[in-house]
Amino acid sequence: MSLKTFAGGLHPPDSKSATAHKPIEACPLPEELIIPAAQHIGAPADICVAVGDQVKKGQVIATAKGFVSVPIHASTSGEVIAVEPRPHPLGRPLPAVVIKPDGEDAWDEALEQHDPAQLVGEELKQLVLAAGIVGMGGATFPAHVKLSPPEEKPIDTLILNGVECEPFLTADHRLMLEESTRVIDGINILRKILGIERAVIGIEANKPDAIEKMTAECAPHNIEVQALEVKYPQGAEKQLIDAVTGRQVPSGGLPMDCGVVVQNVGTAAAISDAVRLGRPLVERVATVTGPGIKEPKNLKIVIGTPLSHMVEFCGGLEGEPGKIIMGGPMMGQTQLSLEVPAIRGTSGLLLFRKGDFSTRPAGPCIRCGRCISVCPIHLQPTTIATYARLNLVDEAESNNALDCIECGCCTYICPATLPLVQSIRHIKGGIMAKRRKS
Amino acid sequence: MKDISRLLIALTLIAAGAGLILSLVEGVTREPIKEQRRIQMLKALSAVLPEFDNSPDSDTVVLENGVDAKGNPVQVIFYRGRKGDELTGTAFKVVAPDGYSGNIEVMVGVKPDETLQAIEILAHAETPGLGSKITEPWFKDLFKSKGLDNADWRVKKDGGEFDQITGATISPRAIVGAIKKGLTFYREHKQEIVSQGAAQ
Amino acid sequence: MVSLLLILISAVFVNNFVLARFLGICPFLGVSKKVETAIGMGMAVIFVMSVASVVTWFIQYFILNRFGLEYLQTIAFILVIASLVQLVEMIIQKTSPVLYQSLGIFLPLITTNCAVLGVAVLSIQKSYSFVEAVVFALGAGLGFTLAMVLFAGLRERIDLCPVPNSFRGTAIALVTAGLLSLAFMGFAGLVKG
Amino acid sequence: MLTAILCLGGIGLIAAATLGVAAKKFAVEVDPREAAVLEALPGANCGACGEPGCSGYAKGVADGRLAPNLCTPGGSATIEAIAAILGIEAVAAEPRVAVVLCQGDNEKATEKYRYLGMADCNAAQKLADGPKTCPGGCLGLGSCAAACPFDAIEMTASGLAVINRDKCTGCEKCVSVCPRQVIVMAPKASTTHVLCNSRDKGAQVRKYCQVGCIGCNICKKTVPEAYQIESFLARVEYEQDENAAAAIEKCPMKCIHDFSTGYPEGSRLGSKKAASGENAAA
Amino acid sequence: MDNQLYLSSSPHIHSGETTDKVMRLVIYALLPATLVSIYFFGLPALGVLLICTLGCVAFEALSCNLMKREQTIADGSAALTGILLALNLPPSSPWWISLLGAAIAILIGKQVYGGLGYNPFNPALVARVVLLISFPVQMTTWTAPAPLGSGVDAVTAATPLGEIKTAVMLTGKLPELATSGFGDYFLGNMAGSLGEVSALALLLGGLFLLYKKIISWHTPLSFIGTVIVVSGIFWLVDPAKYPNPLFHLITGGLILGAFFMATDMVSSPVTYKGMLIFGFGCGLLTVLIRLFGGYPEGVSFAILLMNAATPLIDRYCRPKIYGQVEQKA
Amino acid sequence: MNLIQEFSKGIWKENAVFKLLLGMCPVLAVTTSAENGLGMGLATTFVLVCSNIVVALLRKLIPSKVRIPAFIIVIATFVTVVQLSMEAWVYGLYQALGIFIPLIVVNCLILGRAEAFASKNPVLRSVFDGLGMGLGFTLALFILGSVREIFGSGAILGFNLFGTGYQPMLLMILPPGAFITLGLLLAAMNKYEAR
Ligand SMILES: Cc1cc2nc3c(=O)[nH]c(=O)nc-3n(C[C@H](O)[C@H](O)[C@H](O)COP(=O)(O)O)c2cc1C
Ligand SMILES: Cc1cc2nc3c(=O)[nH]c(=O)nc-3n(C[C@H](O)[C@H](O)[C@H](O)COP(=O)(O)O)c2cc1C
Ligand SMILES: Cc1cc2nc3c(=O)[nH]c(=O)nc-3n(C[C@H](O)[C@H](O)[C@H](O)COP(=O)(O)O)c2cc1C
Ligand SMILES: Cc1cc2nc3c(=O)[nH]c(=O)nc-3n(C[C@H](O)[C@H](O)[C@H](O)CO)c2cc1C
Ligand code: SF4
Ligand code: SF4
Ligand code: SF4
Ligand code: SF4
Ligand code: FES
Repeated sequence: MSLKTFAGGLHPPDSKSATAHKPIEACPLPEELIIPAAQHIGAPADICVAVGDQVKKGQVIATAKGFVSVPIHASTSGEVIAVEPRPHPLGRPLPAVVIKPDGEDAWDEALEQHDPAQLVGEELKQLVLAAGIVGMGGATFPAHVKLSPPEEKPIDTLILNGVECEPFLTADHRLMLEESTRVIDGINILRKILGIERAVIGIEANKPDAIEKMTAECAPHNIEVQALEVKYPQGAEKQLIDAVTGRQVPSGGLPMDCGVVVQNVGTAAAISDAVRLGRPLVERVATVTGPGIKEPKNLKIVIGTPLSHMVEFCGGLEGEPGKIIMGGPMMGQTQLSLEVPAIRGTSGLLLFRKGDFSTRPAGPCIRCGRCISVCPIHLQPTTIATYARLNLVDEAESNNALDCIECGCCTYICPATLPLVQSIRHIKGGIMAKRRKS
Repeated sequence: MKDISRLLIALTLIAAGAGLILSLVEGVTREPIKEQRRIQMLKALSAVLPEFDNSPDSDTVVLENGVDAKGNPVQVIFYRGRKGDELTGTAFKVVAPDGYSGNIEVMVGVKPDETLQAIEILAHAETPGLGSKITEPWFKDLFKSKGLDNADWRVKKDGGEFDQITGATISPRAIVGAIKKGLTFYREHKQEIVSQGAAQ
Repeated sequence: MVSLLLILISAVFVNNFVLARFLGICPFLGVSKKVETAIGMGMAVIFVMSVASVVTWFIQYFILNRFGLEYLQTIAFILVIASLVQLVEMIIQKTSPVLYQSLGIFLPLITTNCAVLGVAVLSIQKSYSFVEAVVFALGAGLGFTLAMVLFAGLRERIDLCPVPNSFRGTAIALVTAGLLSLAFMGFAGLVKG
Repeated sequence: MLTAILCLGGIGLIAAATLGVAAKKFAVEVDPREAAVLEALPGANCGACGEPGCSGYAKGVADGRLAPNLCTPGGSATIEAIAAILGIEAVAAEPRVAVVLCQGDNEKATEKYRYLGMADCNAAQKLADGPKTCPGGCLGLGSCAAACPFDAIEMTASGLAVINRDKCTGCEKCVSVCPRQVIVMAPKASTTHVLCNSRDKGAQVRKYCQVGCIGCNICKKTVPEAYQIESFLARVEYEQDENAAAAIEKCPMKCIHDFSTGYPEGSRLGSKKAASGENAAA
Repeated sequence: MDNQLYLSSSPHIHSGETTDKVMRLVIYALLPATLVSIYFFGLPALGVLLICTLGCVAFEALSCNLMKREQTIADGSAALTGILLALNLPPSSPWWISLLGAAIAILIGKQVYGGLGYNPFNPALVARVVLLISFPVQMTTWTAPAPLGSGVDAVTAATPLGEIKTAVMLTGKLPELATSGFGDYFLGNMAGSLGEVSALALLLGGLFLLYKKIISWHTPLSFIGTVIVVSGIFWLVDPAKYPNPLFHLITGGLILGAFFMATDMVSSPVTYKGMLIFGFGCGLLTVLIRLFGGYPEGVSFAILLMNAATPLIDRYCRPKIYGQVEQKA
Repeated sequence: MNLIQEFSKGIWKENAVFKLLLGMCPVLAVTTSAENGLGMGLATTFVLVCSNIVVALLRKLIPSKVRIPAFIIVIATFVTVVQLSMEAWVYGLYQALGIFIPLIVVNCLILGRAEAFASKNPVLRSVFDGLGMGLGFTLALFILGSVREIFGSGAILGFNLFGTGYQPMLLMILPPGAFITLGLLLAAMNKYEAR
């Protein structure tokens, strides 16, 4: 079978061997859980508990505010010991509910189980919303929004993102191997909500075991499995759609503009739990890895677990940390300390020591064109970054800065070690500000 | 309509005034300019002709020498210098079409014995500092007393006897070739050139 | 035919009006900050040069030469060119706003562009025939446009460079024009004359 | 001679006639202001303004798209004339200059983390609110210097923006670009400033900055009318600051500074100023 | 306070390919050609190489000092410019020509624009052409190769291209050397600039660069391909007057230009399509100048002219971005 | 502004070449030697002063609609006078300056001064303005011409400076040299002024 892919992109060393073969381990509960109200794209949820309240696992502790928002749930049972700003992955203290676990980890009895066969699409979608399901692929976009395409945009294909093209991360890989039933069940629910038949799981060819397993198990459900060339950012929505369907999402548009909805495999698994067990999204799989960690592992963690706790469970630090990265090395965000909690979008924790990453100062662009040749959107990153440096908003806009998916390919390859993505992100902010003004 | 007529009058008057002034100035300068041009001509002629006491610029013979690229006949003017009644030399212009950049115009002066008195570069567009060295005296002096029979009309590089200019062989080569052609033409038509209208 | 082609090539490349003959430097330096503007200016120059060379050719051969008024060449030409440009500008402005936006706005600048007068005077000096004069004017205009557009491209790029303070602005533009003209030296000798 | 007069006069006549007729026939409505500006311009059509000819520039100025000071041949007279036509107000009554209210450079203030990336304060600010521990301090990456159209801001070697008060025209570009609001506009006549922008409590400030204002009230006690303290940060009352300088010596953190005596120690401008001062004396 | 934790924007890993590494690899790729030139032209060639390279580095250091900018000699680009400049000079160049060339390349060609990455024209070629135009005598005085140890004295000789140009001007016909001796030319046994001579050594270096992905094939291929096609057409029209494509290929600076100078990324287009156009323009201009121009060799001018067109090429060769087709439809 | 200032501003502060960048064509074209630069500069100055006088005299009489053509005629008249006189009395220079003599007409400097200054000021002021501007222009041409001649021919005003060992740098007297030299001169001036 020939492997499908997209134009552009590159091959960073995938560095997955440390954890690819390690089964998912459950990480024990920490002393205290820090559950921020802002864990998804869109408006942060409204906190609805107070200090001293006793909560059950899965109980709503913050309610959705607006359409593009989801509720947040307690991820274990215990006492609310604080409601205050706490360090957040975004880099500054933000409102959070701090729960002291009572050790029982008791689920909220009010949660109902459902049989998806008995429900219609709309009811299922409400369950997805109530369970606080957001995209687990990293963008944490509320899933019910994606599942509500307007009438005039018919959907014909559901793509499941099992690519996991980020180096180091193996969470989705392990999930597909170990929890394929939940994933497939989630896919079936998603198909029902969308009212479509066609579903494709895209998996990069560097996970042959996952491809094999999913192919075998999907066959009875009429779900296609598509092996994809190993190339970053194969897992990015637009590139995945291009590779699987040959369609391109229009510039400035959404996947539904070309009849596709993309969900991460983890999202599918979470949806299965939300419907069958009525369980909201309170835990996820994350890879803890990198040269700065003693025993890299794939963990099942509850939302709100401080990173330091995860590190401890993985044998502690190896040397002095130089960079604490939440997520993968290409798209992840650096953290100020290990005291921040893992949130719904935390697909991994990556620790680098000083020397494991480049601290080379940026030189001038030598116009080598590499950034252009690797950009999966076919932008000219160097041009946009130059305009960004000089704050030329209009020029950057006319060079399609807003189309950049911030995949990081350009920065990775740039011999001048220019912070291209950062510059582009910076000017994107400028463009948005300008648009808001006018 | 009024401002248009004002406009008309103003511009016409100014233009006419300019015409007036200019025609006056032209009147004043007409003779000096003619004189200048004549002096330029005579300067070139006296540089290449042996001593004379007539006005060679008015003692001329015009011959046709082939046609140019567009098919028009090419006229060669021969200026004759005399001392007393004696013909001391004939000057004419040769054009070297194969210079480094464009035509090189050379005035040559031929003694009655068909050897050169001297040459003068009238116009050229050769590279300053390179080909333009053809205007230097040492180069022009190379041609003194050279004739068809006493010289090998090629530059040294091509086996002849004329020094080339270092790094710029093309310009001398063009000149040597053109003068050789001119001398040949002179020899062929010597009779007409010397005798025609000799009476005046 | 071949000679016409040679006149054209010579005027565009070998003896480029701006880079080798130094005509029309003011607009070359002034209106070359953006490529679009440079293209517009170039088109306007091509147009005016062609028209002006036609008119001045007739004036020279049918009026000045006939009455022995060669010395009035400069004044007659410039008067005609200035009025012509103004006339064309007015007509275009009235009849085609679109054309005016893309071309007309450049016209006033052309009055004092010595390249236009230069073309007219040069084609008389070189005793070009009527057709040759027109081709020459066209070539001169094209050469002007070529130089101008290349230069505008370079300047747009230089605008983004951290040029040392003392070179900012005109100084670096002139150095760049020099290097452009250096490159054009490569055409030397391509056509003689 | 007559032919010359006739010919040239004739050409003149024809030219004038066609132009006159054409002007009537092809008359186009123009913005009167544009016409007035055009009138005020030298009409050299030299292109120095970057526009295609004077009329293009006149249009741009009348539309407000272009600044009125781009015509080099015209000089200041033209600029004034244009300003008069457009009714643009002359320079503001009281000249104001920008002041960077921070002295905490790399040596005197601590960093939260080491920043790697684009040399732009706004970009750095997006990473965990900037590398400087002090939430109000200058980040030293020079966004303001890059934005200043008059080259009035210099970055010191140790990472602090310093404003050249002679070059600053008070355009406020730097104020709008600084992510930390550490630049303020103040009357040029007011030379005494509290160079700190931290609203944290004194104890906290001491932890991260050697020259930060701790809100100890000493300055206010010394010159009560000239100082005002809000959220642990002293500010000079620019309306009544004649005696503000009297508190400089008293400030325990040495964060009050008088620019009339030169620039703060350690800034490049400071040394430059001193040098030219020597020249003046010699 | 000594804070060891770094924060930065993503991504957090890097390919490890850096500017100085790129420059270093190009210098390695030029080693065979420099060695061959030293073999054929001996000490004078070594002298030219040393003066140009050291000169460029020194002027780079000087200008950084003058402009109070960070020192940039470590990135290797100045040294590379120096080597390439040397390869573009005749072995007999006097020391002051080499030194002046280095100054022009670095100061006028590069630093006035802000240094590495900003110069619109190829600095080494700017210097070469300035020298060629300013000092045509010295710059067109060539020596015949006198291989090391052969004991032969250096004698002046003409380059094959120069010789055919003179011959065609003189006789309208090609001399014999245009149809024979190709083996010698290929190895570098002919008169010419240091780096013009050995097509073989240069090809080795060029292939190394291609293999290392420092350069892409687009520019060299379209450059050389265009030269072959265009010169081939002329050759077919009149083989007595126009040399055959192979001659064009292995004499003169074509290989050096196509692999090392037209590929200077700073002064050439950034997109593949742009590179193809760039190479085509270089090839066409090279042949036209060689066959009809005043100069026997046209590679330098062709590249400089296309350098001038580079901003325009870049402007009109923007890649079509992902998702833009549908939007229009 | 008194007359002296009117005169002196053109020499440096508002120098036509270095500051205003007007009339660039002759500046670049004829400065292959100091002598040519001087000649061109003086010719331009003459035309400038004369046209300033006439324009200042006529400024009240000329309707504004035909202002420009009228000024151009005035200028062209003086240019032709210069042209004819040079041909009559300084033939060598006439040949060296070539086509750039008639092109004085379109020198933006002259029309610019006529429009910007002479048409708004009385005669005497206009004379001083013209003189200042013209001499400033001449100075610039002379400087540029000298630099180019010194490096390009190793001579100044025809006197050989360096002896025969010196290799003149031909580029300087060719077109690229004109642009580059002026660019470098401007940069040097910027540097000087920024001190
Ligand atoms: C403001 C906004 C609105 C969106 N609306 C929709 C939507 O209506 N339907 C949909 O399928 N996806 C929608 N998306 C989700 C995006 O298509 C995409 O899945 C999400 O931004 C995460 O993608 P990423 O992880 O590739 O960045 C929206 C995203 C944003 C930011
Ligand atoms: C550069 C880039 C790489 C991505 N890689 C992956 C990936 O490997 N796996 C994945 O599930 N999502 C990845 N995403 C996110 C997807 O674009 C998309 O948001 C997600 O698959 C949508 O599913 P979700 O909403 O269920 O998370 C990536 C996004 C970007 C921009
Ligand atoms: C810029 C330049 C200008 C040149 N100008 C001339 C010239 O005017 N006349 C000339 O004969 N050769 C000129 N040449 C040299 C010719 O190209 C050719 O190399 C030379 O004439 C061959 O002569 P040689 O055998 O003495 O080297 C010029 C060369 C260059 C590079
Ligand atoms: C493939 C390649 C080719 C290069 N070619 C040249 C060249 O021809 N001339 C030159 O001066 N520098 C060259 N450089 C070096 C560098 O790009 C040059 O110094 C910059 O142009 C200076 O900004 C080259 C570099 C690379 C990587
Ligand atoms: S420009 Fe944006 S989309 Fe393109 S490679 Fe860079 S980060 Fe990725
Ligand atoms: S990869 Fe870096 S050096 Fe190369 S063109 Fe892009 S920004 Fe410039
Ligand atoms: S004053 Fe503001 S903009 Fe300027 S360097 Fe400091 S933080 Fe940045
Ligand atoms: S940006 Fe404006 S206000 Fe700020 S320092 Fe510069 S001139 Fe002054
Ligand atoms: S002098 Fe201004 S365009 Fe020539």
